[in-house]
Amino acid sequence: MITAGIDCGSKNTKVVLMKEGNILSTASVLSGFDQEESAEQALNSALEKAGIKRDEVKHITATGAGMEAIKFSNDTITTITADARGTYLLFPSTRTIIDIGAEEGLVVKIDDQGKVKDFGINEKCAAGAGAFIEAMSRALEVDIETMGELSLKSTKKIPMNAQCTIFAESEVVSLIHQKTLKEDIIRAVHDAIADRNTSMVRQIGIEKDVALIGGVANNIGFVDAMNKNLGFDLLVPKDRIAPEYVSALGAALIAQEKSGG
Amino acid sequence: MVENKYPTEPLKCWNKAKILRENYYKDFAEAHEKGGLRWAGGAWSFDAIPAGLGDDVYSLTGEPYGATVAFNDKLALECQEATEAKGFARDLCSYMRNYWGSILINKYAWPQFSEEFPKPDFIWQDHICCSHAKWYQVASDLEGGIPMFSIDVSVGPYEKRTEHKINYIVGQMHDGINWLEKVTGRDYDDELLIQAVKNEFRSCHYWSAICELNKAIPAPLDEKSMYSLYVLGTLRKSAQWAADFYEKELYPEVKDRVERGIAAIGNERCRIMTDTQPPWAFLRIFRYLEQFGCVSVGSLYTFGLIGLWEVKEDGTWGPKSIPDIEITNRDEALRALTDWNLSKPEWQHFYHPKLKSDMMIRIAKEWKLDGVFLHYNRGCEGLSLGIAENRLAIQKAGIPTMPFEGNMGDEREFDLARTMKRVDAFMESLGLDKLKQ
Amino acid sequence: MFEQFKEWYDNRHEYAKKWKERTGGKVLGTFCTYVPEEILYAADILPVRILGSHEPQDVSEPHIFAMFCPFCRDCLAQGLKGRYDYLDGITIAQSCLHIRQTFTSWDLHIPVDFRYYLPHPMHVQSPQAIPYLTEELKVFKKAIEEWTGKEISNDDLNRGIEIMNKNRRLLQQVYELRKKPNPPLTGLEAMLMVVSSQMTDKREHNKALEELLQKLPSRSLDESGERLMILGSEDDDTEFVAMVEDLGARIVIDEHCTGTRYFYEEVNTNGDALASIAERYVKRVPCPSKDWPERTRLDHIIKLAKEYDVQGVIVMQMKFCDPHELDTPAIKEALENDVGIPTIFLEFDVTVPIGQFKTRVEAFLEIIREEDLF
Amino acid sequence: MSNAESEKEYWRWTESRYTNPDLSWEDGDIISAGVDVGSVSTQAVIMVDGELYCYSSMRTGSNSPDSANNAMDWALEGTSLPLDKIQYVVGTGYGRVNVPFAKRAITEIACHARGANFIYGPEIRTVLDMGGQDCKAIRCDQRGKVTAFLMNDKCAAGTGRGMEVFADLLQVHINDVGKMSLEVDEEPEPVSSTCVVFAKSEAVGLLRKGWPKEKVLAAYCSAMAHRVVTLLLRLGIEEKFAITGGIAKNVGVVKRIEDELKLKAPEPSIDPQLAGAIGAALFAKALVEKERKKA
Repeated sequence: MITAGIDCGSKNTKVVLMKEGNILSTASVLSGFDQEESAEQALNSALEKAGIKRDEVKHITATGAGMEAIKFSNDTITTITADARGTYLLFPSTRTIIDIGAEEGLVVKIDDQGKVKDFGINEKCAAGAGAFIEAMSRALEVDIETMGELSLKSTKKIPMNAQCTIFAESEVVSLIHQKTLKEDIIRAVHDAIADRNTSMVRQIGIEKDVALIGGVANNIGFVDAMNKNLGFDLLVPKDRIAPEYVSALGAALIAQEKSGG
Repeated sequence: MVENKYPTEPLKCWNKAKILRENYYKDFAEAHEKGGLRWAGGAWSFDAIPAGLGDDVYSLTGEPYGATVAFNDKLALECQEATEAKGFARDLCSYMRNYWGSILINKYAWPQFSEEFPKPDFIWQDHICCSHAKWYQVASDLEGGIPMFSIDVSVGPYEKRTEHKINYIVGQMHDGINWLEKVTGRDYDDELLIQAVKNEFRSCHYWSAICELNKAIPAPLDEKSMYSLYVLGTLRKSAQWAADFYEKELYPEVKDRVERGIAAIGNERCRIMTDTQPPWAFLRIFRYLEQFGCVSVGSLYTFGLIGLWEVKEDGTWGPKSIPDIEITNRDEALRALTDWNLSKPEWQHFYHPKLKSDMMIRIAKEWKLDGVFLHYNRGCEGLSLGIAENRLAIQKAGIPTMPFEGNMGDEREFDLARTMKRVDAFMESLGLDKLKQ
Repeated sequence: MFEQFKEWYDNRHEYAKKWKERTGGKVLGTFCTYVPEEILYAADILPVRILGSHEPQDVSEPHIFAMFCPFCRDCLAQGLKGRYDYLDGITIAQSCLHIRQTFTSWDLHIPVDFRYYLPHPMHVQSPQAIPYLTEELKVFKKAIEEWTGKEISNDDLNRGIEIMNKNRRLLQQVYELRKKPNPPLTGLEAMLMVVSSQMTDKREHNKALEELLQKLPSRSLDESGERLMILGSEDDDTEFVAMVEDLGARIVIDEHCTGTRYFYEEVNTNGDALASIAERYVKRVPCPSKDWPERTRLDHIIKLAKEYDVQGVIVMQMKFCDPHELDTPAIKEALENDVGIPTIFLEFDVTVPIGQFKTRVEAFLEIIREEDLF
Repeated sequence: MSNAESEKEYWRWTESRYTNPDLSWEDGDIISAGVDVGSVSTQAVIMVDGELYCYSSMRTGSNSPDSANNAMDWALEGTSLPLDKIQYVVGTGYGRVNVPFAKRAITEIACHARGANFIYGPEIRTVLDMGGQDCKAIRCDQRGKVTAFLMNDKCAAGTGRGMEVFADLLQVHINDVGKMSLEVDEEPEPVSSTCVVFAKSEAVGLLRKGWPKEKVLAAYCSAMAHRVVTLLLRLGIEEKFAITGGIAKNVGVVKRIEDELKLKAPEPSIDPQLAGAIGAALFAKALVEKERKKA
């Protein structure tokens, strides 16, 4: 039986198609103003990749910030639960999940059954999230994809003071004025976000293993900063599925249960 | 539409409580017309003491007033921006900023009784939180000078009280009474004081007795309603009308609800408590909880701000017994009043979060709770003091917690949509989804 | 001339560890300047004031809600990171709510042998305050005696008082020199001097001060620029102070609890030692959390501004520090309207955006100077 | 901004330069210049005896000295004035210390007050400068000397940068944002979030609710206006009051500020974004005279 999980993020809409616990295909599109339309597009391209027809999909579960907008989904589930389910499938040893999306970071603690024990959400300030790195990549005129590897070249640790995403930009500009090496600035950016997120995780309490999911997990520079902060290595999805799809994966799994699969 | 598990019915004495509250603000506004006196101070001030000046002395307690302003979001914003324009920081106590704002824009939150903010004749405050005495120091500045007396009660936890600590407070009280006679030109009546002290004993005792009844399943009261009832104690705990209402009307009615199995929420299937003052402009969050069959049975805040408690023979928490003593003079009255107040649950965490964690864990067990909502309240540093440690301790005791940030009196710092999302996730983690309406 | 003080300031932890080895004595971490160090010196204990390190940190969040002041969180972070692992005990004298949490979280999570919360009157303007504090000091003294297993005699107390008083007297003498048209020391040097006195053995610090006072009067620095006062809660932000003085201004006086509020008054020994100590801590220039119903600190600030011939005042507001936030508007008004001294208000965090602050301070100095450009 | 979005640069305001046709530098006595290197824009202004001779206004690059050089070169372009004929250059703004040919740096606060005094006249007592990444409320005397000021650089709401982010989001050109925001029948509730990033997602939410762009812009402009008004109230407003900086050209924000204050800000005769550089150039002139006095 085939099910779909749709994660309507503030920036991207992601879809995962599953069949009996196996991932058939994934797809992602920029979240437009009409989220249902974006979800439709993402779903269709996932169907195309997997070479199956829409009516073969038995159950669709939506999650993420815009889940309410997806009228064609059978039901919805919060990101917290979706993350727990998706991550548990990938790494059953996980007890703490860190999910950093475009605008929001969250931590989920799960037990050995993958059940949610506790969670925390970093709200009110986007400085700890992906949007921060994007703003910085723009200020630095460095391509977002190359931020990660560049920062690993850095040999110097410099602190960032500004809390606000927009003002961190001006701090970055002043660092540039001071002729600071770009890789050092990028590292500082990563360290700043890593600090905010580690303190969010510590607030909930760290229990190993700890997994990192969400788009920002693709940024090796950030992962490195997190690892340094925590003093151990995070589990990051790569082979079976990319980290930004884990919430959608969780939704697809829940869709299977809901439809008795 | 799901069938309700339990019968529900509205509280009979609800309107009475509403009227008592309105009269309080009316009396303050009209005190001078009646030839009486007005004083302002905190909800924790020893209101039994000015009572000795006569029956025509009316008070305005700042915290409940600040909350009243918060209910009116337009007025609240006006007040807050007026204080900010004066150069006061936004992170200060939001009750205090609402109160100052009322002075600055000269608007009373009860325009039906007075358009203008009624200026008090004197300030009678106590001090345990950094903002207590300073609140009225500034208020006096803004009013162009009002005589002020404040009593420091921050002598340490109840369990560690000693003679010299009590002497320090009682000494200030005696000084305060002399001061009251001086600034009002009135003679002080110890009989009225003794009567007020006895009223306060009754108010605090019976409010706790009422909260204790909420141990029952289903809970006869939900916290949202309790807010409108406990408030009387924050207005004038030493008043005859407050004590009588709790002892003779509310307590019997709630007792009767328990006996007849009347529920606050018909579909109760999950019990929680909160912590610190709620974001007053957003009490609908409690209505939202009902969609999950979740009832908040109270909090250390609703139980222990006015209610006093003690451990009974069977080891459980019950209302603190009214002192079985003969009060014959001023000093005895003041000593009894001091000892009584020092046991206030909401005064203990000022010295160590552990004292609060223990009480909260006890409530969670005895009131049979499934979880605890912790309002990280940017509007009140006094009650948010140590809240992070409380969370760790409650978690450790195996009770799920849901922290959320907000502000009791400044809605700019509370995000309803995000908080509801949090609630969804928390309920999901408790295995509860919304009941089909 | 000030190298020794800087050395102490920079290597405070090494100093305390060496002190322990050298003397075999106990080191007690103190929170807030209301802790009566006289009694600690009487018991041959080294009091060290716990301060922050002005680095970003991610360890205090689980313990202290972020709406409380950055200083109290920075201090706790030092403990959680083990930087004070040599402490035998900690003690706090009751003042504001914020620093109290550092003490209680320390108590819960960082093992030390001795912990003492000293209740301290907030109503210092009440006649009841001195007798009450005297009683509390008796209990405190007893607790110390039980901990050290050594009785504290009256002579010990008087010795403790004299050590503290001497330090206060010497610091005062140095501060007197700051009244000169061109003070022989910078604000940064003064800060290092006073703050280091809170983390070293006062007897050693006194020696260093005596040597300093030999040379200092004859020392002459480049012409000082605008004479500034800094005021606020605790402040050991050397980076900021250096930045201000690099702009050509000179900080000539402070009203901080890491500065003058720490050492300004001596203990007047008349009769009972504990009562005399209590009197000093009740009558000292108060922390705003204890300055009510009258705002006695205002007059003191204006007195300092006049004595030190101040041209401008930097109000250094620790973010979220309510007691100070409750006084700031009154202070600004008193300085600007009553005595016509311009002020600038800056909000401080653990780390400061030095670039943004530089622009503000520069613009503030341009208000005071640059008449000839118009 | 995702790269896909940032390719369409709605935020990019038009750069400009100008030469005063009725002025020749040759018969001038004092030739002074001011260069304002802001975090978002850079202006170079050259004055002859305190009169505006020529200027340029362009976007700041990631390197201050270059930005200063480019602005100066462009300002002088088409004029016969060589750089070395300028007797004194004052640098101001974010990169003030990185202006190669400047003899001295003066803060943008002092320069904006002085510039506003030049643009709007000596009766200006309160200046609101809405810059790229901060917002300043300034009180000054009849000479344009600062007497007090307040700055908001904690949050980007109320800054040019914040407005640019919105122009991009709504795909409305930055120059049209203000006008468009006034095309609403009634004023909507201001956006609630102060964080630009969240204000953005709030705006997206409104668009999804089917709000037209102008209504969303109105909600943002009024939030921005309200924010700076609270800053002004904290400083205390004294008439007359004027606005400088890039946002001064945004009628949507300006009108809403005026409505909240019930005060009219005078129409600028010169591009108000030049105020900082003009002030700097006037200070440069004063510094030349000062040197002459000494000599």
